[in-house]
Amino acid sequence: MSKNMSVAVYPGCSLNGSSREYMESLRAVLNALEIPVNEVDDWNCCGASAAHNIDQDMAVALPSRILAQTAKDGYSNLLVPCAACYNRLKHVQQEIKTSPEIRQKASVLLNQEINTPDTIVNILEYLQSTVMPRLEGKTLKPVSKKVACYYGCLLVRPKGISDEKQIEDPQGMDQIMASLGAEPVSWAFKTECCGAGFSVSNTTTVARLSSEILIDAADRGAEAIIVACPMCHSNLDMRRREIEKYSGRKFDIPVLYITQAIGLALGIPAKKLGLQRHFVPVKI
Amino acid sequence: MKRLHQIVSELLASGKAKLVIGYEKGTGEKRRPAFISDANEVERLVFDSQCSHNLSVYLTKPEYKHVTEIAVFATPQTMRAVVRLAGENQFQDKKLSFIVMDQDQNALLIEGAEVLANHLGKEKIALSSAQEELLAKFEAMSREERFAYWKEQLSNCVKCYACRAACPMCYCTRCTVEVNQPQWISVPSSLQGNFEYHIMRAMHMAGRCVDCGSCEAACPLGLPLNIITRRMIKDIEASLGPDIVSMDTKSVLNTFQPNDKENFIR
Amino acid sequence: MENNIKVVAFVCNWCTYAGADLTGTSRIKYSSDVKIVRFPCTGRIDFMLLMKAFAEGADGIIVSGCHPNDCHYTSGNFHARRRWIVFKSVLETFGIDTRRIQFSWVSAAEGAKWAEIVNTTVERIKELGPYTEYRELAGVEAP
Amino acid sequence: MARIGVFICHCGENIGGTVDCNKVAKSAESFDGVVFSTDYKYMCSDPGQTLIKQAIAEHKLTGVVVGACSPRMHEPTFRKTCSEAGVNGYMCEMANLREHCSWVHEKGEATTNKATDLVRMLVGKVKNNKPLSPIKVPVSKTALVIGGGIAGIQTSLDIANAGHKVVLIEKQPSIGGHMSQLSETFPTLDCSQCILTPRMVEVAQHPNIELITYAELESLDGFIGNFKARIRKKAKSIDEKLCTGCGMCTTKCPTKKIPGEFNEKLGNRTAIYVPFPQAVPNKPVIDKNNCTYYQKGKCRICEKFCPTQAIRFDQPDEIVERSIGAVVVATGFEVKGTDFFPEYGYGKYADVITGLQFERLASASGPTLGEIRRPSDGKIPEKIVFLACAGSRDPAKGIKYCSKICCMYTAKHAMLYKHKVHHGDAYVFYMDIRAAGKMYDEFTRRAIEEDEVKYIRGRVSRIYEKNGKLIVKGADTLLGAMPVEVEADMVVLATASVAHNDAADLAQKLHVSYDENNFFVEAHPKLKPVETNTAGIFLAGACQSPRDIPETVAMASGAASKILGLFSQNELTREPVVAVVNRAAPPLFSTCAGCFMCQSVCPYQAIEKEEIKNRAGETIKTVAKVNPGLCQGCGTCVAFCRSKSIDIQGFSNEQMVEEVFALLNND
Repeated sequence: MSKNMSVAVYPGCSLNGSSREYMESLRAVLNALEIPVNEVDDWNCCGASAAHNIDQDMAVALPSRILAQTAKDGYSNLLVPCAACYNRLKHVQQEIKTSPEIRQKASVLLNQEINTPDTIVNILEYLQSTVMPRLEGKTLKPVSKKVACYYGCLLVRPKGISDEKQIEDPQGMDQIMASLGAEPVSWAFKTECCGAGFSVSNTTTVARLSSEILIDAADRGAEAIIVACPMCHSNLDMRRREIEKYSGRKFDIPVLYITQAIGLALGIPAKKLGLQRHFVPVKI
Repeated sequence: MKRLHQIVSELLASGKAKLVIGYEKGTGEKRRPAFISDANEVERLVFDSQCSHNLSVYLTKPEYKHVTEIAVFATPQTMRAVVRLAGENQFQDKKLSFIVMDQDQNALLIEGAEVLANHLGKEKIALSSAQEELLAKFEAMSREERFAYWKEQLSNCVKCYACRAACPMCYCTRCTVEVNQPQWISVPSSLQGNFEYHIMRAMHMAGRCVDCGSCEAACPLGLPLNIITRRMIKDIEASLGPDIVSMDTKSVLNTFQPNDKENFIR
Repeated sequence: MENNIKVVAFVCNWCTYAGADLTGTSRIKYSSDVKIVRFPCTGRIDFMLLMKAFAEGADGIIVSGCHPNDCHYTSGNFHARRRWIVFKSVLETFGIDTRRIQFSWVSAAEGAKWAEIVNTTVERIKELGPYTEYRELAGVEAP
Repeated sequence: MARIGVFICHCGENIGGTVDCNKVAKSAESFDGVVFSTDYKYMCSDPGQTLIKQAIAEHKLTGVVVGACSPRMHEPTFRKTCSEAGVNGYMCEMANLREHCSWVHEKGEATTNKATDLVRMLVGKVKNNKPLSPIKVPVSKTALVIGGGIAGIQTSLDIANAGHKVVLIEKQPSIGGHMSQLSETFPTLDCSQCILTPRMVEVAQHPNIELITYAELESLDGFIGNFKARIRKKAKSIDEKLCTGCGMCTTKCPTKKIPGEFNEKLGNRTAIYVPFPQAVPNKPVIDKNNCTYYQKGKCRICEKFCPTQAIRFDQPDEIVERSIGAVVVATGFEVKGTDFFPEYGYGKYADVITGLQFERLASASGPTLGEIRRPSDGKIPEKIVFLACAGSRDPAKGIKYCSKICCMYTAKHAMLYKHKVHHGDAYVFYMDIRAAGKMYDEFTRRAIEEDEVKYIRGRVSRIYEKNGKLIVKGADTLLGAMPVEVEADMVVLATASVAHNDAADLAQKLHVSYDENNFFVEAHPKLKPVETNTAGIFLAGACQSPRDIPETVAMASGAASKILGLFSQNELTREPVVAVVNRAAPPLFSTCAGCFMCQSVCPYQAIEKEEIKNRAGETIKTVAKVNPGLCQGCGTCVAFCRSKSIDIQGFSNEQMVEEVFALLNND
């Protein structure tokens, strides 16, 4: 695949740190489908939610440098698996495209010309446009489980950034899981907040919000929760003890990344998908 | 030439034409309009490729107001002008017949402007190579260059109004330049007055000019008047659709489409 | 940036004039370099009046009326739009600076849009400066 | 020589605040043609007008320029003043120093100079004005009322009872509008049908009212006093003269499962149907989209059973023409459906319904005969939640305005629910309670205090279904925005009142302006609420903006009174702003070149051919002539005419050029 057709991947800090298994499963799936995985050369932190609370210039400069690095290597398409990074990069791309002053300020801070790849896609758009068509031919090991697809608050919002039609009832992951043989459950907490950044500073809030999510998923008979964002995964999986303590109920529903689910369908061994890193054991 | 004279004599004899407007030999190889109403002057008439005047201009002149039956030698340009003039109700009280040259150069009689209308070819009037070249050069000019070009050209115009007299579509009994309450066009041939006059003339030609080039031919100072109208026709065709010559009174400026295309109105 | 410039606005009575009234009642401030001339309809605005305005010292002209389909007289604005399409091309042939003419549709409910159009046009005319080039034509006598 | 008087108004502080009126008056004295110039605090007041009259007498003025507010406001006032003082009204012009100058610019020299320029412009125009007298035009004394809801009914009755003819057209098979769908009406809870149906019958039986239902306006031409309305009578497939309204066909029709519009899709109806028992006219209509015969060519059972053979399957649409003097638009409003709200389930939860649907549940003639039952399983809800401001006051959803009636009908719904389900719990999530009418606030207090409706001040963020219950997630801002969750059996959304989706098309047919929400725009929000900018076309009811029944009836009578004023004279005087083709002494007769291309420019077909004949009767010349009765004064022909042979009174070529000259020659 020629360079400008191929896609660069921006992992971001969590896909190399606390959610390493998200990157491992993504890499495993793409290798299985002979799609080259080219990380953005010498990428830096995207600033996430911290930057734009503290310093507007930094919040623009950090993502701009990532975009510049991607464009420098000639990639026209940038995949950003983590929902928070995707939000920041897409937001800044729009800002530097629409206002010359912001673009000028960013290029002064980074003393290099800022240009950006044409499109930035999140994991769902990329899976639907590039990965799923390649699966048609393959014989899949059906993931015959009832799954609750959890999109979280950032993957489909805000309206200006994401072009999701049904913000309150998205279907992207549901369709992918259905084509893997799973049975997506219709439930009410697809885009409710899991507590996000309060995971450390205000754990009880995370416990309360996440337990509501797990209670609804469990009551609807979900045997696994599918996510596409490291923050959602860590709150629903890592904080499971606090959730169980808060709600007084026991949940052994595992939390899987969408890429891990696809990996399982492709028959990739659990180890390569990083399933062993989860707090809640994945018994498939 | 025999066939031609025979037709004209018959027209005069039968009274179908009280006046025949044709061409006769001018100085050297040139041709000039001829006005024949008596049978034995028919020999003077000629009709060949040298004839270029648009004789339809005489059909609306006050001098021939009282003559109803008129026959005219019609070149392609004259035919186009006659059809549009008929569309503009100018021949209400006229019985016209036309002598045209068909492909193999012999004379053909056509009675009535309607018949002439469907005899019209679709092909456009070709520009001379000099005019084509000037038009191309003009297209490439920037706004400032065009303004300077016309400042230089129009500084020669003395507002003799020959172009108005030669143009068949300029048949108004009183032209706007003669209106002095309010004084739309300043009388002296100052550059501003000339700009205003030529812009007004172009606007009055929108959707009506038959591209016969009489205005340029008549201009004593050789101003490139045909560029103005030819360029306007091209622009109109680009934005509002093909420029068709027909008997229809509906023309560019007195009709509209609900979705006329433009990109400059906010 | 030249700042004492004159801009004339030819507007239709039913929509843009009423829109400008609404700008007034809503106390939205805009540049005082624009003066409004009232016409019954944009169909009534003669192209020669625009040339008269430039000749008499206008540096910029705004022509505004009802949106298509909203015309009080059904088709006045449609005919005006056709006229401006032809007139703009004729002016461009003669090298007249059509950036100095702003055509727009402003309805009786668009007070804010009127102020915005006035301000942006005045800004553009200030950058272009006074239209002396056209006015000087009057002084230059033909030979 | 023109003797012009200039009168600058301070308009209290409105102009005086930013424009130095005295300086403007002083500089006006030096204008060519001005013999008197002064300024005064309130020109439009009685003393102000007396000042003008005295000045006219004293200085023998021939023209007047008043520098004050917009001519759209007081031009008639000052023109009347001048004509009372002996100066022809059309020799008086106004310079707009308020809306176009003092209100929109900062105080300062530039603003005063602009005011001076505007006055100089109008002085230039008045020098070229000519005295004009209004045109007399006959008035056909028939009113067209579009829309048969309470607004249209009230207007029609007021006009008809005053002895004039009315043509009332209604798009639905029966008149009654949304009011006929209501159960009881606030604030007195009297039954809507009981107060409405007598009026509907009165309309049907009134000798002066021609009622045409299942009909829409096809086109409207002409102008005030002389409209020509073409009305499309959609085919009912019934011969109304033969049909006795016995209802046999509606009982025998096999297609019974069509969700009824009248019951807001909660109950079903047959293909040949009468919308509701008290429908006027009480005759059925065949719904072609669902009738098996029209769709598949079989059945015709209604034809077999019709005792009077009144069924006409081949009946075509019919266009009828009426000559009309004035039009009242009374087309009413719509309410948003539940599918408009993603956060409340995109309309897929059967038990989340709109206020109108609740009216049908509460109505004795409704699908549940007045019992409050859930659409999903028909159970009586033990716990019900009402949501005020569903869609209204929500710029993100594109509806910025308050729909005005929902606070009242939501309190009413809660009250009706408690009266019918005593042990039930009713919650209302609200932002503010807007109950500003007579006895309105007392009504809502009664709901809260006597009927113990629980009002929670806060918005609802989401509603979702969980094992048969509707979980309503909201907040209570009076308790520190504490999250509140109600497990409800049924939810009623007080959805926004919006314009009909074809309101814009009707506005364009009538040449009436409409705002960004497609509500029709009144001539002046305070001083002319029932008129539009188009002379002869009036507004009544919610088509202008959401309003309740008392206001609608008052507005309907207001529109009717305007029309009765119009119909009180046999002739209508019309602005003399019309085009005229010039005439000259023989042998020229007119500079018109007879091309008649102007005819296709005129939207009113007001330009005719005039043959000028000599004594022997031979036509010398054919030139254009404008019929002053039809010409509306748009002036498009004037700007089109290449030989400048047509001019328009009031905005003539001379006047406009002089305005531009005076405006720009100020230094």
